[in-house]
Amino acid sequence: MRTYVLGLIANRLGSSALTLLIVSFAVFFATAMLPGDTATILLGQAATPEAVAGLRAAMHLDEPAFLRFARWLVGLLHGDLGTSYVNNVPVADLIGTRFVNTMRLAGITTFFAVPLSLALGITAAMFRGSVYDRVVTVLTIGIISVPEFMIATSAVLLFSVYLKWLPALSFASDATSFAQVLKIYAMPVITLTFVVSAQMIRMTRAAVIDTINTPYVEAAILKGASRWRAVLLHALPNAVGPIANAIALSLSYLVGGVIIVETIFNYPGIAKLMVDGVSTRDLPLIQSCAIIFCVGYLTLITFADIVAILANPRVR
Amino acid sequence: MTTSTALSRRPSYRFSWVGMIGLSIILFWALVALLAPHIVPYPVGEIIDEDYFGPMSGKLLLGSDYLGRDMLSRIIMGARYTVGISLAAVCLACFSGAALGMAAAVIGGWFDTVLSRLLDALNSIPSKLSGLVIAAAVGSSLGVLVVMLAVIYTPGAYRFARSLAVNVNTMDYITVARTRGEGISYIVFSEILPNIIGPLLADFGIRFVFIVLLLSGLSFLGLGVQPPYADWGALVHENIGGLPFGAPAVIVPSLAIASLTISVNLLIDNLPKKIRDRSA
Amino acid sequence: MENLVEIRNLKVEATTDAGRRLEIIKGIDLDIAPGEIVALIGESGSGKTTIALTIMGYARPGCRISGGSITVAGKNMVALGERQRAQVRGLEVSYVPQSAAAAFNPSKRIIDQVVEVTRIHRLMPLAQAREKAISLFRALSLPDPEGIGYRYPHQVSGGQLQRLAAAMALIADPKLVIFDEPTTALDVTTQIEVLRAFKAVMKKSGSAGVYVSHDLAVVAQIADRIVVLRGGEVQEVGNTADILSNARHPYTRELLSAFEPKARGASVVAVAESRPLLQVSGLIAGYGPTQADGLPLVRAVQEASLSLERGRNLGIIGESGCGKSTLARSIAGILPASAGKLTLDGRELARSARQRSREQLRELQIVFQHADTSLNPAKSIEEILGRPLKFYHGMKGKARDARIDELLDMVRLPKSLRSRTPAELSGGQKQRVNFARALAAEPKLIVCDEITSALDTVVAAAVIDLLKEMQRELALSYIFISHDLSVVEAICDEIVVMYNGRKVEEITPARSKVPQHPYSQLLFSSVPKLDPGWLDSLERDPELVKTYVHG
Amino acid sequence: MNDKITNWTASDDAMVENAIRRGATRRELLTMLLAGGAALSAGGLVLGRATNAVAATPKSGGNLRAAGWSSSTADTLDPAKASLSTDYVRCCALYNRLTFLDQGGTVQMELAESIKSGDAKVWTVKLRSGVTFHDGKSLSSNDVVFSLKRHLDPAVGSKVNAIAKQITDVKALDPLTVEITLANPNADLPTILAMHHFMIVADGTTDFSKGIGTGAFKMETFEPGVKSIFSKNPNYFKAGGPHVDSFEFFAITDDNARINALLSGDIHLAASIKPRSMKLVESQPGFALSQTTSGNYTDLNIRLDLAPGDKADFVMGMKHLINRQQIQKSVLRGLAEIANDQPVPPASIYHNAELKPKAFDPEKAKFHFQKSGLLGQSIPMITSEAPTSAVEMATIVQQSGAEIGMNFDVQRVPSDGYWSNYWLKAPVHFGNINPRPTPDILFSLLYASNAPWNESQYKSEKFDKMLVEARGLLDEAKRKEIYGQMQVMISEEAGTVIPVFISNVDAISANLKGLEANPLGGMMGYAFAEYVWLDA
Repeated sequence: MRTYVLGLIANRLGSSALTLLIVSFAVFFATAMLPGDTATILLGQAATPEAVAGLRAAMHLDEPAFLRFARWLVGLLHGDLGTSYVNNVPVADLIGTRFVNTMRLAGITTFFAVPLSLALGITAAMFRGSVYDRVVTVLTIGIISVPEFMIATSAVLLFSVYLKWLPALSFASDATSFAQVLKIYAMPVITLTFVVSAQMIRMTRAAVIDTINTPYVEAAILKGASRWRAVLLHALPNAVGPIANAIALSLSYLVGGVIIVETIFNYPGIAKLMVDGVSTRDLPLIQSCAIIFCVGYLTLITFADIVAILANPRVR
Repeated sequence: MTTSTALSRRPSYRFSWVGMIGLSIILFWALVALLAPHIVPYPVGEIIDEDYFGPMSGKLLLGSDYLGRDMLSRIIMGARYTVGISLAAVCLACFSGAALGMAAAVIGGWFDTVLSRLLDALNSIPSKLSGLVIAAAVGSSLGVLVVMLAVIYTPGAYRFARSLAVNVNTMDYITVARTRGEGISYIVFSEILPNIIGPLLADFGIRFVFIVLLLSGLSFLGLGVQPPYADWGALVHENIGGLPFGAPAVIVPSLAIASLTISVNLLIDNLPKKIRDRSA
Repeated sequence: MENLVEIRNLKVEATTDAGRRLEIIKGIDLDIAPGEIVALIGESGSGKTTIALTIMGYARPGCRISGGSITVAGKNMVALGERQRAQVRGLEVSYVPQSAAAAFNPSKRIIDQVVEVTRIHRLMPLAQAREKAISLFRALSLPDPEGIGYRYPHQVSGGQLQRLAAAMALIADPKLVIFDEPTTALDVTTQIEVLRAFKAVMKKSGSAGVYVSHDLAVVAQIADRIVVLRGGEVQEVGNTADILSNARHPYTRELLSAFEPKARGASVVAVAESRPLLQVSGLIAGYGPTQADGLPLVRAVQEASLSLERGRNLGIIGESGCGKSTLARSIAGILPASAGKLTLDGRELARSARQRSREQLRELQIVFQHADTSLNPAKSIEEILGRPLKFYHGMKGKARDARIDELLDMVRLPKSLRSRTPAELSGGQKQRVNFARALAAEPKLIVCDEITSALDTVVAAAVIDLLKEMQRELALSYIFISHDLSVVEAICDEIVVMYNGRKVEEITPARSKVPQHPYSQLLFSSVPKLDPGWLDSLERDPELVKTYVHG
Repeated sequence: MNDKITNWTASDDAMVENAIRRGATRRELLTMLLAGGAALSAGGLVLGRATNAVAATPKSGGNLRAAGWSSSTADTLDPAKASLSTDYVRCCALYNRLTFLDQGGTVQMELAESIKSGDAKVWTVKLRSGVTFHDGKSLSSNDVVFSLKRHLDPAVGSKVNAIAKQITDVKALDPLTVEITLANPNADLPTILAMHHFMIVADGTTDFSKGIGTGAFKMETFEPGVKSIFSKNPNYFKAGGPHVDSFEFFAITDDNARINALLSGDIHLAASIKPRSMKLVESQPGFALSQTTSGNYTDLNIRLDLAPGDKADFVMGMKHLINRQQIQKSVLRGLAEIANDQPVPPASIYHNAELKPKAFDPEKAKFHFQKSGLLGQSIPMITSEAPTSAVEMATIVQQSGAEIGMNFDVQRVPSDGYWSNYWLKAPVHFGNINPRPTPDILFSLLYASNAPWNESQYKSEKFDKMLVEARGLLDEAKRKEIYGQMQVMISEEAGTVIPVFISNVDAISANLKGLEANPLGGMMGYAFAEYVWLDA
């Protein structure tokens, strides 16, 4: 059995590796399609032909793109993300702190969003059809249909400009004490929780409802179990698979999807880094970011799958 | 039970009032979108108001935007783009996603594996960023926008449809169809699709919301509909400066978006049910 | 002494998706004395399960107890609030579900679920509860009583699960245990073990029981009193003996008559040439990765050889896991055989359906056990029947409509069903449609895989009659796969007994009904008889049981 | 801006500011205001706003936090590469130039003690003595030679490579004297050297991540695309030195976010806010707007060498079709001065005041389009968020075009890559030109036949001759006259439609003092950190 599970997991990891490769190629071709090259863009208004030529030469941009990509890929296998075209800093250094920031933001958001979503989703499922349920369902839709920047800006206006409770910007570096971390992260976390939770709530609700109408839950109730016991101890464990999957998908958004939040709260994360990369055609940077997003996504999905596998004794 | 078969069975439908409301709002916006050019009070690009972020008034029913253009006209025209683009994109995404997903489930084997990996890869790149890259590469005309949004949301639809189809695929009636010698397309569209259409529609609804949002998200990144026109998301964004004054220029389009997305989902959650009433 | 359970004028109503209320239990009176075992018998939809559940104050979603009273040990379950009801459930009244396989939570260890009642009602410390559970396992003659509880539901066989479910119900020494078709899903040989176990523990515990079933023979073995139900109304009540010997109510007689052995009239279709219609030789089929020798890892069918002449019927009998369904599937080409030769009407058949010609596919049809999974729930009956007509015979419009009516008529279904979906049909009706679809292809051979085992006895009997009739009219041949001997005897000219993937014996009822092979004997002897004394009097060679019964 | 004053626009503010710069007396100002129709009581108010910079005594100490509007991983501390406002701000904090321009636009000496030349061709620069770099090394002529020569090396990728080309030789005569030789005489060299890119770095510097300069601040941390923190340079050569102890600078790209950060007290200065945001800042007490009317402009470029621009009438039509007043009033909310299709701003002493802007006259435009035979055709017009307000301007042109049956197909393209892919390339597109200190630089960068950024491909030998001639002249009056003619030529012949000069508006919190306007751009020509102080 144990080996079987390990087999399954190995299988997942294998396919993830394949996906990674596909992504790196896709990203390469996408970026290769981008018009304009780094040198021209760096020089901006000052892009006189000779200046461009000079800079290109200085940046080894005159080599064929595929060669550069291949070199980068090989480097990647040795754990080297390459060097940024734009400022000759190792991409790893550029990403380093920002990656940590992104992870921290994602982590804190998860810490609040997931329990909240689960609670709402499960209760909504338990009292299916009730007023409470309807309110929750409509609200979730309502909330996801408000543009992200709208939520963020409103939050800032309310909490920072008028109430002056929280800072309008969140500088990861200022976080010294725990209290401060809360203060600094409050705003982006609130925004992201709004953005991310809705889908998790919906899926949780659906998954739990599926398992509530099963004979074994009925059996539990006929054993005299309370509704709560029946749902939490009998329905929920069997809904873990789909719920984990939904959560993973939603959380993957927190890795690369938070560009708007990063912009509005001036939070230095990788999403913004990649946007910079795109606008400066800094291929190594773009590719590295893309790979990171992909890895993040795959890790979450794979993790979800593994959870599902472990939660289900039949395949265990 | 044969007793009840005697009495006539004209198929009757049950349609909850919630669904009704949803439908009517959608129809309203659809109508607005269709008639837009004929009902706009002012040209979309024309600057009428000296002031900006003007309040609601008899002259400008929904006030003016950051340039002093008539908000009502802009929202009416915006309906065209938001409704049009999102609908087109979501249809494209859900259709291709579902088709591929079901095919993958039915055919299985390497076809399934490769396709799943490929779309996983596509899915793993954050939507806004891929949007940014695509738009930077091929510009952002309407066509490109629709295709882009569709491409971005196909993997999700695929994942979902596939997971549903896999379960249906194990049913005996699929085996029966196979042993009858039916082809893939028949099995996919005639045997599987009718059984998962419900969940697919629900997925369609939520995906529609996401696309409307991504559209506004893209406007934040400076992509989207060409001026002087703008989709609702873009309207919210370009007028967000009016938020502190509660200017209708920012409130109204937000409400428009909410009303549309919510009603789409209300409708889909409460689609008219054909009454299958078996006595006993 | 006053009764443990007193049901007075019980009414239960269900809400249809049209929002219309309709009464599914129409005023029932029922008494159960302490220690008495009462059987509720009737076909599906007769409301027997619904009634049983109301005793626990429980109604399935969409249903509600709309009238009457149910007094259990002095408490009126109808009047009680949800909390107080929960106090009764599991403690005073407990429930053994129809399919233990479904009723056990797949993600939790069995022992935890068995002792859960004691946790819920805080009866005893965990350790003590576990010991009690283990002693019950022993009483229910389960193998490895100490260890079995620590497995997961999917790791034990159906028969064992059924007994574990009983243990779960008995752990709190309830005054009343409700058995809901507890043995329907089991093989006959296993069924005996389970029934015996139940009977023993019930006697020991002295608690009363409600035994819900559609199988008179089984009920006869265990019940003191029988209540015959139909359409939510009591048809007849009486002591087991009386009911069996002199039933007054016509419906009861109908039930009984389903048990009279119907001999297969010698095949009416005079077949001039005796060229075999289907020949199977040395067929090997199974699952799992292919091994070096080109054969699958798990071989469900080993070296099976059959021959069937036109107009005659072949029965394949055996218990779950004996490979009979696998055999059927590989004949149909659904699961391509990995070795062996198939010829249909002289022409060789490709092993995989994919390689077979449309004509060959048409000539050999298969009908599955579960009508509700083999009919597409999203399609109307006419679509379901119309497809093969169009697919094989290119029929369209009027012609097709006419043919669909014909088919419905053939299988004795009213035309008015055309526009309905399977969900709106009863089990029997579904199975008829399922069969009609096969007929639509105008096949030479129909493989019937357990097509009656999901049906009530009466309905099943009717379907069998239909099959015979069709055969007379259309010169069909059947391969009839079942675990139910009586059904097979009723229709087949030859009977193949399968065990563990191998064909152990071939019997021709016309000539001799006495099986030679020990397993066949065991199998034949295990079929319950209407005689109440049958179970107790039945002698079985323990050696045989050890070798062949794995329930 | 202030409800007491009815028809008072921000451009009037600008006028007052300019007047103050030119040294007008209080009496003159008041008469001006009255002419402007403002009540006396209000006059004081406005003056209060415009002059708060000039008065008051500096306080020292405090941590200055300011936000620019653009920043990326391309951020650099190499003055030669500096391209974004944020780069300029950082460089100004870290380095010094030989000269700089004061708010009046006149040249002042910074690292140079004097810059002299007899023929405007060979220049002698005397350096200030006792100036030290942050690492303690003292400034010598070699540093200057190195710093200037860098711009000639293509591999460096200097932004001013084109301008620097006229420098044929730089050599150190002694530790504190440098001799610069030009290809042709150019009287503007002192002004040219005041450009940000010509900042002086230490000899032989290759790694610029340390930001070692002679400037008012030392670099503490520098994270490209995130933020940079500076600390006061204790031994700064200028008397008084910077007032604040430390200075933190970063960019908030989203306009609203930037303002909200200011309003919530997170920052003291939000640079270059959109006109549409002024209402908000004004509605909040304790905040002010600082306006700079520099030479920045967004222009509509019609390439004369491609259709439709090859038809002179089309160009003329466009110049009449563009509604300058509306752009000034609606798009820029008055934060602009009407321009007359030529790049020399009114603040400049060389500005040709006789040259009047073309009136908005759709009929006339229609006539010209008719003549060019393009009326009723669809003309693609490329715009983007990249050039300030270009999208709004495009829609306005589009609208007035629609009214006379001229149909413009406005194509907004992503701002990233705009400069490399569309600017200078598309037949009809928008551009944005940052302020340049002298007409000579403007003309040689933008309008000379061989100009690197000849936006409309304007080619005129006469113009080129005049340019060279004027460059060499040391006689101011003569130069002014020639430049005047050249401005006329541009506005009549070139394909660049320059509707307005855009004022830059920085929003500041009231306790930020000492901020003045500067012709080199907003934030005191990006050098504000050195001059401002924080009032408790």
